[in-house]
Amino acid sequence: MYEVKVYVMYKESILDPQGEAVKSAIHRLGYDEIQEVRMGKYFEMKVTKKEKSFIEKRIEEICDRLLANVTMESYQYEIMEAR
Amino acid sequence: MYEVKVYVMYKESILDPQGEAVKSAIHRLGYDEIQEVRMGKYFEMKVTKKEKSFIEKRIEEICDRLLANVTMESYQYEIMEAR
Amino acid sequence: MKFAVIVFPGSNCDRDLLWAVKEISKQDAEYVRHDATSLAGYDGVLLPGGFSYGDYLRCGAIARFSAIMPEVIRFAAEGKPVFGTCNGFQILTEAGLLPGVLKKNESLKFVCKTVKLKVTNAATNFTSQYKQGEEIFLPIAHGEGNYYCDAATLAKLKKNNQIVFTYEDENPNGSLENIAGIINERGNVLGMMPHPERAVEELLGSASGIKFFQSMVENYRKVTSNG
Amino acid sequence: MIEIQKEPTPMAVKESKLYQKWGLTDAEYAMIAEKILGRMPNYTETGLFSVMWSEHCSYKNSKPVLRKFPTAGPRVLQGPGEGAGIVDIGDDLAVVFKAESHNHPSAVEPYEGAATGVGGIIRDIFSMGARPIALLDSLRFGELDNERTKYLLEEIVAGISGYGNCIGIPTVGGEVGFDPCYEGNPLVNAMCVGVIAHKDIQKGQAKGVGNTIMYVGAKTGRDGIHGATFASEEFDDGQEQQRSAVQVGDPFMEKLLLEACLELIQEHQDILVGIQDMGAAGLVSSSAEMASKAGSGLILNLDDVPQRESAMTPYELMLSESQERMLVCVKKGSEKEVQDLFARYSLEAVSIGEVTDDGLYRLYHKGQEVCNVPVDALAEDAPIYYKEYQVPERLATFAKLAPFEPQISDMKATFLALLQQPTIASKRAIYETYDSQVQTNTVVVPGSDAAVVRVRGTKKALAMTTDCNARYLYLNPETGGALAVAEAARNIVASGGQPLAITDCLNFGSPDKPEVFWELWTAADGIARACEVLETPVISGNVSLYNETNGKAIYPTPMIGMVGLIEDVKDITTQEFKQAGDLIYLIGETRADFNGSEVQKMLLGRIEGALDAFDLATEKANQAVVLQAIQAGVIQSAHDLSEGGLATALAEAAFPNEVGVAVEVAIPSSWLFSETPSRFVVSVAPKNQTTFEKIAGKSAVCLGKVTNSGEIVIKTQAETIELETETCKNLWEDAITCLMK
Ligand SMILES: Nc1ncnc2c1ncn2[C@@H]1O[C@H](COP(=O)(O)OP(=O)(O)O)[C@@H](O)[C@H]1O
Ligand SMILES: [Mg+2]
Repeated sequence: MYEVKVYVMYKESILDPQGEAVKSAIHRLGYDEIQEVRMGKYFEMKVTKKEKSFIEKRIEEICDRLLANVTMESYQYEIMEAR
Repeated sequence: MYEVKVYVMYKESILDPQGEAVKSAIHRLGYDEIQEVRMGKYFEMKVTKKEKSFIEKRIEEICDRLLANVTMESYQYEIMEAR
Repeated sequence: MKFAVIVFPGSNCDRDLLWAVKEISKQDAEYVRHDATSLAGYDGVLLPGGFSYGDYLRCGAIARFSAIMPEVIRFAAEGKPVFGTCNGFQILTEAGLLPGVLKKNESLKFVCKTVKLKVTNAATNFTSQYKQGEEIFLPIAHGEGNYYCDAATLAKLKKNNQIVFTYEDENPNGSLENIAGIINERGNVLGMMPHPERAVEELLGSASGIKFFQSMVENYRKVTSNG
Repeated sequence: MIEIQKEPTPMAVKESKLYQKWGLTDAEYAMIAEKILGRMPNYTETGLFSVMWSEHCSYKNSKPVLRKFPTAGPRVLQGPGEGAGIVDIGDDLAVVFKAESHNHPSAVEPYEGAATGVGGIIRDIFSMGARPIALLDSLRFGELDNERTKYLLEEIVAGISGYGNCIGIPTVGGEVGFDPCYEGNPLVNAMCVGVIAHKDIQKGQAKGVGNTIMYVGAKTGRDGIHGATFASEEFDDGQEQQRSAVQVGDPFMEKLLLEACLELIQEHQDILVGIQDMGAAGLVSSSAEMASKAGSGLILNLDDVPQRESAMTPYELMLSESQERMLVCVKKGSEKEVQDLFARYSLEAVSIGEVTDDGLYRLYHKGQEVCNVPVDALAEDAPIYYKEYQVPERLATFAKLAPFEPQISDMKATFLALLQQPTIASKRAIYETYDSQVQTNTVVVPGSDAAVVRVRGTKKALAMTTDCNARYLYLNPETGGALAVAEAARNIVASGGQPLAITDCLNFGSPDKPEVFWELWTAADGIARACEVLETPVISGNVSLYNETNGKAIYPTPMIGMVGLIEDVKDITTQEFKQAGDLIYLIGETRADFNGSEVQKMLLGRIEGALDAFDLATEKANQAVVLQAIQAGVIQSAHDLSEGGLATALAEAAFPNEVGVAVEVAIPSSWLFSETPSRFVVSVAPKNQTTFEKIAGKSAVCLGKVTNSGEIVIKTQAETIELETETCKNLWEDAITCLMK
């Protein structure tokens, strides 16, 4: 089995009001060393073991079609062998 | 500067309706190899360079107090030197 | 004119739309389930507001893969009228029938109130009963109605007169250029965040949505009597 | 590898007194073992008894209190006892409503606690067969001067809007109050209103030997295990470990469940025997109640219960409070039909048991019988306690105090400050996050006295409100209880409605304290007295006790939810002044009633003193005048007077259209803030003056006029107070948002 992690974020050019709100809350709590915050979505998946390259292709498809709206979001993923 | 990544997820025992909805959607699209999906939050932060152990303590505090509701969520984080 | 009101799991303004076209505008209208695969016999398609699939991933992101959607896309490609309000608008953008995206409201909060809008293009098949520049009041109720598109898309929207409604006086969600509703280039697919179907009776505070549905019906009559 | 922990033997349960941890007393345990079973209950059985006999499920402490309430009336079709009460509204239609508290879960996890509270009350309504048409909420917080309270407010409101908006039921009204006593123990009460055709009315019953019990909705996890007993325990700052079994709401699932259940009820009457939601104490409470009500027995096969987590024990399966689940009893042989129906909503319906006629409640798990007890013992036979009560000491002190009279040197400044008190300030920032218009029936949205929702297909509409001024109850629970009902009725009447009936949430501290129990006992007397006079029976409700933090109880807070009938939508009335030139009348006498008032709280920093006697006959007469005048079509606006008195009411009526007001009142200035009950401000078009005055007689005094000056001008015996409407409005509207920053 694989464990797959996917991160979806607004593209850099797009304002991230949630991240901004979190940043101000962090500052209100006095943690001034935090300079920037961006907020996104995180998915953990368990995936049946098949050829790695196949899984990669499939995960990429899932991200493109469903998990991210590529007009405004970008994504990254990691595929790991599950222990 | 550091780059910090924080992942926040529901604890295992807790119902994750979002993850469930995404999983069914993935299955409807025919990606049957995806067995489980859990959905959480992801934060990327830029942090002023200070002693690593100090930053670690601070990030943990921020997670406990703000980013995660430890009643029902668990979190992980990574601290990296920014390139 | 016969309307199809598409019902996705989690739609919750489907009844309101049906009421508005059937009881108020006195047109034929039926629910069509998300898992149906045909729109044969319908002259217009309405995508209702609500929370399709709970809006658990992104608004409209899961609904756009419903079995009925390829048929909606085909219907639109034939030049027939397709209208989406609120969640319906979000589904249309996710499905690529309209450009841009709807982000979370700038306040990060859901907002429900009646807002002032300007009809910035009264020459469409959905707005021809309004006067150009007319100010109308329609309810909004959404958490993610903050319209966004890139500069090139915006330029195109402007050039083709595709911005149909804008918020006046106050921008309730942070949307780009106060955009409340847009139409596709061909002029047969319209999406908007406000709810015209919630404004069809004076008793409920406003009737300025009636002309919206009347416009659709009038233009359908014109097309069918000409052809 | 999963390690299966061995359950303690019956003997070990007894000897370790494990049952005590679950809330059963020694005497209760002895009663179960000796009188009911004639043997020691096993681990699972002990667990079932402990939740079923908790206050939350059995009302063992509050039953004697609830017996005081009038519950019958010519229109009542279903009183307390089922999922919700039902009142006839004519045309073969009825209104179904109930309120429920979710205080403890919301204190622990505010978003999910509030959300699941809304989800739970909605299930109570549609399980009766009614389509939910409206939600209301009643909230109490500590003062908005600390981060925790702000966080609680933000998250609780988000939870309510998150659930209600998603499922598509408009949240049309409610109330929010702030007092230090709620700081560690916020109150979250939600009310749901539904409409039903008489023929669709359901009962939660399981009868007919061999009929099938089916489970529908979400899978069972270890959510909220012991939530019911948890709700009956008071809070302690150190109670961190309770925080593991948080229930997460899934409004999308509930929307599917709602539509599927209504289809089953409306179109498959022939095969449906009974339906009930799984609320507190989940599967055990719903199934035991369904069987007990019908005098049947039940066999359940726990292996068939859909499960989200692995290795769940019978105890966990039965006590889990996973949300969005329903139990239905259907005719034997119709299982496939039910499965197909639910499948069309992407839901699974699973047969998990059958009805028997032996009155026994039997559970099987992995081939073993894990429970075999009389079903009535679980659902009916919990002991009833007649608690001791004693008048709280504070009342003796209060009785000795001279009545409070505010010393006000600057009326203008005091008034502006009062308008910004969070309890008085506009709640727009809150209710604007609720979808109040979905279903397109909401005629009066939040912001007026009661919300009004029309009934499609008729000329009728329903007015609804939630009310309770707990400060009055703190000073005098009996009078305060009556005042809460009267205020609710006043709001209904001001909106053009005839009050029909009430529901309630009795939020109190620990009944084990005689002083708290006395508050509950006498508050119920007051509520009962008002309900009798105003002819609004209690048709449903909920009790939430043990609302304490570190041993300190909240104010007695019996929230009253009321629904009224408006026969013709033309009678719908709102609180705002409409037109310059309209005459302004005050109905009801004004006295120096400052004890428990907002102005006392603001100036003294606390409330104290005694309450004046409250005359229900005057209340009823004044309400009758307003309703009669509305129905005669001679009233432009009507607003009841509550916190902040006459001055506040005039301002609130002037705000929406930003009109001016010019009035003269022959009272001392400070009396503008007096909170004498039974009063209304109404406006009347000049052409209707004579008709109105004839109806009102001596109960109404003309104070002056609505103007288009944009100024509120109030002349008292001593001075003239002048304020700009817009300035006042802005301060009033932004106050809560400012405090939240
Ligand atoms: N929590 C809330 N949810 C929805 N509406 C609310 C809430 N709190 C207050 N409101 C609305 O704000 C208006 C004023 O409320 P309130 O001051 O409690 O009125 P009243 O004193 O007449 O009972 C009402 O329309 C009420 O429904
Ligand atoms: Mg009122």
